[in-house]
Amino acid sequence: MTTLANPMAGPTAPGVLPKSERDLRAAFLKEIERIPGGGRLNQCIQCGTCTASCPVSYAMDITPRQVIAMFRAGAIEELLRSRTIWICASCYHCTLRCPAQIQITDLIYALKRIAIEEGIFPKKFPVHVMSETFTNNVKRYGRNYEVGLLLRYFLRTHPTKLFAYRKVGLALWRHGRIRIRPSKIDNLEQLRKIIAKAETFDLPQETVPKAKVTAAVGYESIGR
Amino acid sequence: MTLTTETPLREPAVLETEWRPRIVAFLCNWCSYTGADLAGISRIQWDPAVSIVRIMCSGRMDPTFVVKAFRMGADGVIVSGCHPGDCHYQEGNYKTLRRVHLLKRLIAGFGIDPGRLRLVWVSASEGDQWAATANEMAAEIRSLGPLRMES
Amino acid sequence: MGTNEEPRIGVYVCHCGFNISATVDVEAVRDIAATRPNVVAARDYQFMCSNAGQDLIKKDIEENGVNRVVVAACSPLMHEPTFRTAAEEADLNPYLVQIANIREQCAWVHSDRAAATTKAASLVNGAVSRVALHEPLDPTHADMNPATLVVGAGIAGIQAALTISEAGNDVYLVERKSTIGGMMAKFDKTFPTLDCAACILTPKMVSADRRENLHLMTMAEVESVEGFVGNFKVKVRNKARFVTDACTSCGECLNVCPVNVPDPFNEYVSTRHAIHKAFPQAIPSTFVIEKQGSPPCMEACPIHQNAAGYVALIADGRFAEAAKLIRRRNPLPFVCGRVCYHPCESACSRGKVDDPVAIRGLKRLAMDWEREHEPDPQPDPPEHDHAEKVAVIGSGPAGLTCAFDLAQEGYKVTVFEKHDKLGGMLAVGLPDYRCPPEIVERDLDYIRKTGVEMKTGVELGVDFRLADLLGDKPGFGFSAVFMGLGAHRGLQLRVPGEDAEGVVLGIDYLREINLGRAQPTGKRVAVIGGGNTALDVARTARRQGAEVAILYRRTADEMPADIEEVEGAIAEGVMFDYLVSPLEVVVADGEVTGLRCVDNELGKPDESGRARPVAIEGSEHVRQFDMIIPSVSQRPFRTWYKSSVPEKGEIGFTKWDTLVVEPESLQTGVPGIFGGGDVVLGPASIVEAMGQGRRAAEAIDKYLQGQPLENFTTHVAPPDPVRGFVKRPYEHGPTYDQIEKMPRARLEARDPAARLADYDTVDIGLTEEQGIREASRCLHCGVCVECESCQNVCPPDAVRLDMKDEIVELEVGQILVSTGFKSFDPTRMTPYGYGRYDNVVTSVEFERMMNSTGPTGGQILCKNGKPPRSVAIVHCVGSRDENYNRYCSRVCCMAALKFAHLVKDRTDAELYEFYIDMRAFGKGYEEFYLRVLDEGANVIRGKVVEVQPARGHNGDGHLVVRAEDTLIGRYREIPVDMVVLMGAIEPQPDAAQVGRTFSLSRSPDGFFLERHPKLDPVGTTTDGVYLAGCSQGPKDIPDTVAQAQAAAANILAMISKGEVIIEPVRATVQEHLCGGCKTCLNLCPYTAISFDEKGNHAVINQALCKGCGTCVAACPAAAITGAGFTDDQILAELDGILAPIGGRAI
Amino acid sequence: MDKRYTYYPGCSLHATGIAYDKSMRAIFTKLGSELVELDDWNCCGATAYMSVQKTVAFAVTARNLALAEKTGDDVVAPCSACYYALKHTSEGLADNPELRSQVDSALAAGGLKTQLTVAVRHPLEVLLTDIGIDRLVAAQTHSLAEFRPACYYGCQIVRPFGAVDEDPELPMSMERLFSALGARPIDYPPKVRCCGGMLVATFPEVADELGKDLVDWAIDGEANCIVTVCPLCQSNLDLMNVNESSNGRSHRIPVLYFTQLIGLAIGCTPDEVGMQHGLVPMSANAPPLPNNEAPLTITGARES
Repeated sequence: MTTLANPMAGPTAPGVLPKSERDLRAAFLKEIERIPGGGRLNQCIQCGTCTASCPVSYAMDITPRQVIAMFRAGAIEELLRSRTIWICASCYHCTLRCPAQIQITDLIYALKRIAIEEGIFPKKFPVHVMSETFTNNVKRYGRNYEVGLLLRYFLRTHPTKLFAYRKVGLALWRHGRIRIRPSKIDNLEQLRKIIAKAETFDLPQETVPKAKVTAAVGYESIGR
Repeated sequence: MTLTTETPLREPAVLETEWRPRIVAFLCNWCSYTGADLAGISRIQWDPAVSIVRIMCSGRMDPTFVVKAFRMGADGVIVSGCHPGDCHYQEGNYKTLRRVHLLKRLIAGFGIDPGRLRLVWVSASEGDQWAATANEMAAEIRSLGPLRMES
Repeated sequence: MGTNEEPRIGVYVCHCGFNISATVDVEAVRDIAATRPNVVAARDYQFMCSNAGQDLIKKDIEENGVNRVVVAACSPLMHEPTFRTAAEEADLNPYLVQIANIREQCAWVHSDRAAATTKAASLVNGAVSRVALHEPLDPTHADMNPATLVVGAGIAGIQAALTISEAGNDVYLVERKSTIGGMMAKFDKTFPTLDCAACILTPKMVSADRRENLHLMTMAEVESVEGFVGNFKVKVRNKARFVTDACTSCGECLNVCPVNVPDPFNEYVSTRHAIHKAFPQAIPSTFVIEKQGSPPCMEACPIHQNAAGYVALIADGRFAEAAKLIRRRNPLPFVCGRVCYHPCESACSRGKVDDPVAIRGLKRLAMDWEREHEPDPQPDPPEHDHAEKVAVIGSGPAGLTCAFDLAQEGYKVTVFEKHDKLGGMLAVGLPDYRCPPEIVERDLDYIRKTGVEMKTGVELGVDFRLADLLGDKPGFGFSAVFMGLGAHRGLQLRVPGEDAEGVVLGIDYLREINLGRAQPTGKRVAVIGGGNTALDVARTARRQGAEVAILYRRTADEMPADIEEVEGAIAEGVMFDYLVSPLEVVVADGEVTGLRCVDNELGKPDESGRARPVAIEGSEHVRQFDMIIPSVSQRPFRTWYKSSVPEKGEIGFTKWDTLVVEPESLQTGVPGIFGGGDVVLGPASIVEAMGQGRRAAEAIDKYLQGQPLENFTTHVAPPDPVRGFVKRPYEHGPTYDQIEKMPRARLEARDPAARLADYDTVDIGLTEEQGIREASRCLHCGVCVECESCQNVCPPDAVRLDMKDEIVELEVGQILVSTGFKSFDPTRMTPYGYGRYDNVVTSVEFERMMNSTGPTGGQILCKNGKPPRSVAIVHCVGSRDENYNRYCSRVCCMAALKFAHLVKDRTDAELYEFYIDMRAFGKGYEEFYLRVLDEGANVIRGKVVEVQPARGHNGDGHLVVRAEDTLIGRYREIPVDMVVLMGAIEPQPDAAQVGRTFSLSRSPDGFFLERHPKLDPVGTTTDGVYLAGCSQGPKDIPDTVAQAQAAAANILAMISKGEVIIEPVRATVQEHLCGGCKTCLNLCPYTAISFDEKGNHAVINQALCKGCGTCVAACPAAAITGAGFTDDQILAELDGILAPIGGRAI
Repeated sequence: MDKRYTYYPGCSLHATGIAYDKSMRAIFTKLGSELVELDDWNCCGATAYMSVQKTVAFAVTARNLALAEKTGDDVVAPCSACYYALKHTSEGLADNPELRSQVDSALAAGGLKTQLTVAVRHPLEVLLTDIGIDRLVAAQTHSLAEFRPACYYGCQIVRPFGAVDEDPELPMSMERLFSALGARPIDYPPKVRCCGGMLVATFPEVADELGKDLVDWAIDGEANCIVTVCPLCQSNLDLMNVNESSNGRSHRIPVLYFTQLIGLAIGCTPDEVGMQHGLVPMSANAPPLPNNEAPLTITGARES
């Protein structure tokens, strides 16, 4: 468990957050505006229902409850540097139970989008590559293609880890559950046009510098 | 800080320059007026275009009040009483229901959009309901524009 | 102040600190107001409601000649009385004051300063225009009735009632439960002082009981409230307690009541009897019987047999009592135990779980037990002795029941039977294997003991005539006659060849065999029909050695015969052929050789709702039989009827030959002659006929006693008997699908081959063990089973099972509503596992567990009887949660700390408190919190989200609670043995209904709304109605008692004042304008308007008028004025509001 | 004979979830309902897309809804993630006019248009409501008496929409269904706890931990199989059978799709419902049901 509190986080002068934090806050508030009921965030009473309902909170360095507390404290950057938002398996249990009816899962999606846009990630932590690889797959074939997805993901992140998957791959192969060639949709052109148009509505993409991604390798640090 | 007719007047702070919608609302004393007070106590904001006239029961709402209100310059009229079955006077609100029904047809005959008259039920605990009603009505009247009565 | 005086208006604009002035430019409003006509003074002030503010007004009235006042401030509901009083003090009529609400309806709800100021100015304009037209009014006065109604007898109601009655006033304390004491009576200790709840509550309960002018009304509910402050008229329903005040609380009844149901007082954790007292110190100490209506089995029975009663007694092994109970309402118990078609079983709630209780089999068991153990049962001697003689014609079930009931009533009854055997259809219509003669004889024997005389071989129309009976020939001279002639005439098929030899009607066939006469039976017999008679015929013919086929025109599903009969017939080798209709009896040489038939298919439903059989074209065929027994239906004989009874009336018949009778009294066209059973109903069942016999007996009694033939009390089974309750048998018990299934006892049948050799009964009855087991399947769905055991043992004879609810009317001046709360039902929060895991309990259950009168005698124990090793207490269950209740329940933190202390005190368990925020706000509360911390409670800041059993073999049945320990930011799973859920305080489920009854508003959380949250926390918007306790919002005992005392003080103040001021807002008719159209008459909900025919105008009774103004609005001639709200005043206000706000131009 | 549905298999059902695809088609055919695969469907975007671009995520999914509107039949999506994404898109667009207009213009770029008129449904709900337990029982030919399934619902069919079961915290629909078919479902408290399938590649340790816990609950509860409604859950739990045990106990247990078990009950062969694709063979059998007891009635011999 890493320590949370950077004593220097939060306002630097009375009522003034550092510029970077202000920008993140603005980006976050803009994102949650698009989530129905996003404003309910303010109603959080810090009861920890989200953390306790979360099947993976034990593996997080910041609990879901603390995500909201850190937003309030003006420590979004620190938050984005934690593993928390990437461990979320979007199981929606927190959203279902939250006594303040906060859309926590959707807030975490919003944070993931900001992290990708701003290029702020935990150290040695390439998980977001998974999402990106996935979307590239869709652009390329119109469908997801499990083998390709995993191959690409591991090649971009942790090639040696692939070795560990050989047993699994073999078992699935034997039982007829692996498809070697990607399945493509017929009207790929149409899908690409739709994606291209839709992209213009999402927040301006400051693409993550390639170097930042490829340099980040390894994720052994996860544990209880 | 006192002022009598003898002291000279200051220039009024507020001067009307453009059209502001004027909506009068007849609210029964027991449910709706209390409900509107609750909106106030809860600081739920609603549109200042709406002004409230208190009557004891929505059943007191004489149809001529509505017609005269339009003639006096109101752009819209709201009538609000207790929910059916909850009337402080047992059944005044049912009478209102029937009257407003007829009134809508009547004002339509005068060339007034029936949307300018609205009947709602607001209980003493429904401050948010009252605020929503006032806001919806104000939005509606704004979209309809000023009422121009045919003489 | 005269009305013709020129108005001189003073306008006073309040800043209300910053409340108004922050949004509204108060000075501008003042300045604009000053420009309005007739305004002679316009001022603003920080707080107009303060003394200094009021003095401004008074001074202007006294010194500046102001004679109309407008105050622009908060809502009139808040300070209108204040300013009116100020005016009055300055000698100005208080109704010349008008309030402009610029706070709640302006400053607080708008943020745009310009717009808010404009609006405030408009509102003041309106008030100024209006007040100019105000006229002085004088309020009227009415006497204050000092009697007070207190609704709900928890600690709040008791406390207030004691205080008010102490001052010498009558108080009616109405409580819907059987005891006063409310929720507090369930508690063990109270926080923070740890007083024993009972020790401080019961003395108050006892005083409430003893005080002469405090009238306790338990098991009572207010049905309606009329009138207004000072003079309310209240209707209260006193629910039947079924035990009178004579009860000495000795508890003898507890030893005999066979019913156990979950005990609501112990939160359904333990059980109690149907007759009970909630807890030992309950007040009043009179016992009470819980009934959920009548048991459905009893309702469904035409003779209202207490089936549930004897079933419960059998389950208890009390066979003798069961038999006795059966006999009280059933003159033919042996017969019914074998051949009744048991509508009780169709209605039985157990059928919703698996199969109905075998009620008929149990009745047979009880009666067989009696036959074995009680050779000579004796009926009770009749209470009365009447000289009148009654004739009963026909000894079937209807006639016997009528005779029995009348004999028990003390009449002299003679039964006339045309056959040589008594019993009617029982003797001649039912084969012996179903209804053995010795069984019928045993029932007849008992009936004879009541003094009924029975004559056989005498036939109406042959040996005597109807007129003879009522005449004074020797041996006759009856005062009334019951005709239970039955329906013994079989119907023919109406097909060709039916009169051939070898065609015998089913009913005739059975009669001949039953009477032992020579009746040949063929070798191959066709029985036509699908009712019980057809089955009886077929099975009888089998016993006569024939091969038998039943031909029925529909399918097995539509067959009306009892399923037991069909099964028996199949076992005995009767063949069934469905969807066949006979067309012609084939006759050769005068003898039957076969039957020409046609096949059917099912078509659209007919009037009876059953599918109509439709012949299939070309399917005609012949089947070979040597005997045909049509058994389709029966009708009564009419051959006895020669002429009417002279000068008395006409006996009428329907087209089906049945008697025409009055539906209620069963009297025929001739007074004193009644009819019932098959002769009225057509072929029906035994028990339906008995029901009619019973009703006729009641009618005959009324007739002979000269009473009108109405208001009958004998039971009539509803046409569609209720099948138990909707979801669960007991209001608070498990649902039908939660009840464990248990197979129904099957009566063993003798081997079919042996059965065909004789006419002995087919079924072998239940053994005692089987019977007890079967009877224990009863769900006691009516709670009290009406077995009458308690009634039989009660030393002071206090039990009255037929007690009815009654309505009492009270007149009171004021009402206090203290109806309490409901504890949150945690089954709504599935993850907590309440109801699924044994040791997850609610806070109230935990209170009972710790109480020495509770289910564990005050010990904290898990379900397995062991003390817990670790206990988790979960705060905020259903409160502070948008999904359930938004509000904080306020008392749970402290109650939870109290639990923590008691757990620490009484067990060695580790204790965990899971809280979100610890609310220890009261006197001594924080100190108590610290004390509990000191005692070693583990407090974890975090909401529990889930309780699960420990997985598999790792666990020893303990539970795991999951929460985030938010102070260390870590997810935790803590193993515990017991979880206590601190459920929210919620409004009573019927709060909406109660609110309507007393004209109370409710806040968004559902609790009753006080008049003002700070300044009037006990009043309501309805004058004379007050609130106290948790019905107004969650609160603890000290706050509840304080509020109750406050309410009592308010009530006493009003009583001391002795009169109430009635607002002069009233309607009056200006007679000269009234056109006499009477439109207003029907509009007034208080019937205050009458019509003066002489003067041709409406008149309004000022005492009844409440000033709603509906009539004012409706009067086409504008002849009715509403004081305080005249048309002119309202229109002036409108005009003022709508006038443009601007410069001096105004 | 019955209703027709638009079938949206999603990417997994063409690969790791092949048994789900087979059993879906087999039982719908057997029950007389028609599944018509959506022509040229594209990936639903699952949840991964939502992390990257919001509007694109909605637009990609909306293309499928637009295509489905050509027939207007209800869309049946067996994969929980697809079900969620399609439903989330359908409801999200209906609630949010701004997003709707953006997605509309994106679709227009591809010459498509959506009115959001088709309903998005999960096969479990379709089987329970459109077909109903009674009809499934009536169609039963084989006994499930040997099956003691742990019914596992996972996340996205019960959350956040909760359209499949009354109580998202304690769904019972599969238990009711399989009890009616004669199986003996075990009490399975973690039935709605996430399996971590999403994290198999990114956080294998976490996924492994969650999967093992679910399998251990099933084994400790004496289940002889786990029944799932989602290809991701099935794969993740099935893979527990491959990985070495890290806590010294066996995690071997067959993991089935609910459609496979239904298929066995209504007379599909094990091959037809893809039993061969499971990593651990199912040991329990579904023998044919004995014929009903002889009917109650005896019909008299007919002579003419």
